[in-house]
Amino acid sequence: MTITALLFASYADVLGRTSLDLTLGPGATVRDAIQQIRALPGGERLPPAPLVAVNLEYASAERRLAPGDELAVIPPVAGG
Amino acid sequence: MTITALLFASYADVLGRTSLDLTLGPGATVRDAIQQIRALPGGERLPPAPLVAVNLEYASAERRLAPGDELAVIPPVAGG
Amino acid sequence: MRSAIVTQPVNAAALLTEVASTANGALILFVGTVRDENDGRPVLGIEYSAYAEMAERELAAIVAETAARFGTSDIVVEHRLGTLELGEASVVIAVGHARRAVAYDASRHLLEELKRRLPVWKREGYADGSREWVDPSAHTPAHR
Amino acid sequence: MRSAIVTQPVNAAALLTEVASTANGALILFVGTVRDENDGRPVLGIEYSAYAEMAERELAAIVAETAARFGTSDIVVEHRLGTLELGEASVVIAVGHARRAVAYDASRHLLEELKRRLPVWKREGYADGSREWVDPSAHTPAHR
Repeated sequence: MTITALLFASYADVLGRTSLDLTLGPGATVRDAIQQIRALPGGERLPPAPLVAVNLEYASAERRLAPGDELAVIPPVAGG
Repeated sequence: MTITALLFASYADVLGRTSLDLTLGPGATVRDAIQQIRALPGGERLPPAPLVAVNLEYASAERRLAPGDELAVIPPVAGG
Repeated sequence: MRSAIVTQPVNAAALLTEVASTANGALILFVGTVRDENDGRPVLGIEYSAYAEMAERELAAIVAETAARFGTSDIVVEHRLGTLELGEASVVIAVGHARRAVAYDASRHLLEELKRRLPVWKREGYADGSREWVDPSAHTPAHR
Repeated sequence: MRSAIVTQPVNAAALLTEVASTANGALILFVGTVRDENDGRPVLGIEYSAYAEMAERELAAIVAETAARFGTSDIVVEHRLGTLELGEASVVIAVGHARRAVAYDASRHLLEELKRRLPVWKREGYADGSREWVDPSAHTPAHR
């Protein structure tokens, strides 16, 4: 299946892009997606378990992904 | 000696006036002044030891008064 | 810093502007307003009176103490006197500080000191036509 | 209650007006502003960016949770994005409540939740021309 991953702020800087498409096997979790992203050039500068959101809501590393999901990798937030 | 006493809010209501002159002996304290005020008609409705200020500053019942002092008898405050 | 006992309506937005500074990361504005109910009784308005000369001195002292304790001179307070209608502001406190937590604490400290020390009194007017001096220190279990 | 992620300057005074009500005895306005220094480094400005769709949802959820927890629907929040100059407001929170203590607590709670949960990032620009993403969770003892 294919899912879209969004990158923001410092994570977008280190990977040189703001989004990418990932191809994952059935039953893949957020953790699997993060491993794939961290294997990309610059991806090693992401933490092993960054904050993530799936379809606009915070999600755990164990969350199973479905085709068409929007995965967002969230750097340390600094609002306010 | 003569000192001026100021009355406010509910205390002015029960005594029917906003100020009065008191004649006190030398060495008189705030407590003596309050006793005199409480002996006036309506004065019994003041507490025995109300909050007071002398010359614009909060003062204790033991504070000695001097001629020309301005004594204010302060009902429970309710600012804000 | 600045404090005043006033008889005209307080311009809360103007006080906020007074404490703004590029050294501040947080501005807190507190506005105390006349509400339509107290201890279960419908309120129509409040008359505020004061021992004005002393209230001015005491308010200035509270502001100076708060400034020293919390480390900011960006503090402005105005307390209004006279007859206020529902929704009108009786007191406005503006505080600016580098840090948000300190700004909140300073604002609240100033408000509590003001309520404890300022020689100001209020008489509420009720829907049944009666009026009463408010004594915040009195226990009124029947109305709780 | 109302919340918004905006790109234009926030009108703090207008937000205060939105939460005014004769049922409220206390209004609290919090204004977070860009200050000229962070951890000892002179700051010239801050760029705010966000995962905008999620930030809007999350901010609305925080407002709804705060309203339920503290018992008031008089809550309005706006968070700004884009390039902000020194002194400009990044976030404005307005809360109205019958009681002052609850109003303060609700305002502060909402601010802390927003800082903890809102997918918003800021990049500070410094006097030496450099820029850095701010990580409030990082320990930087050297700059304390």
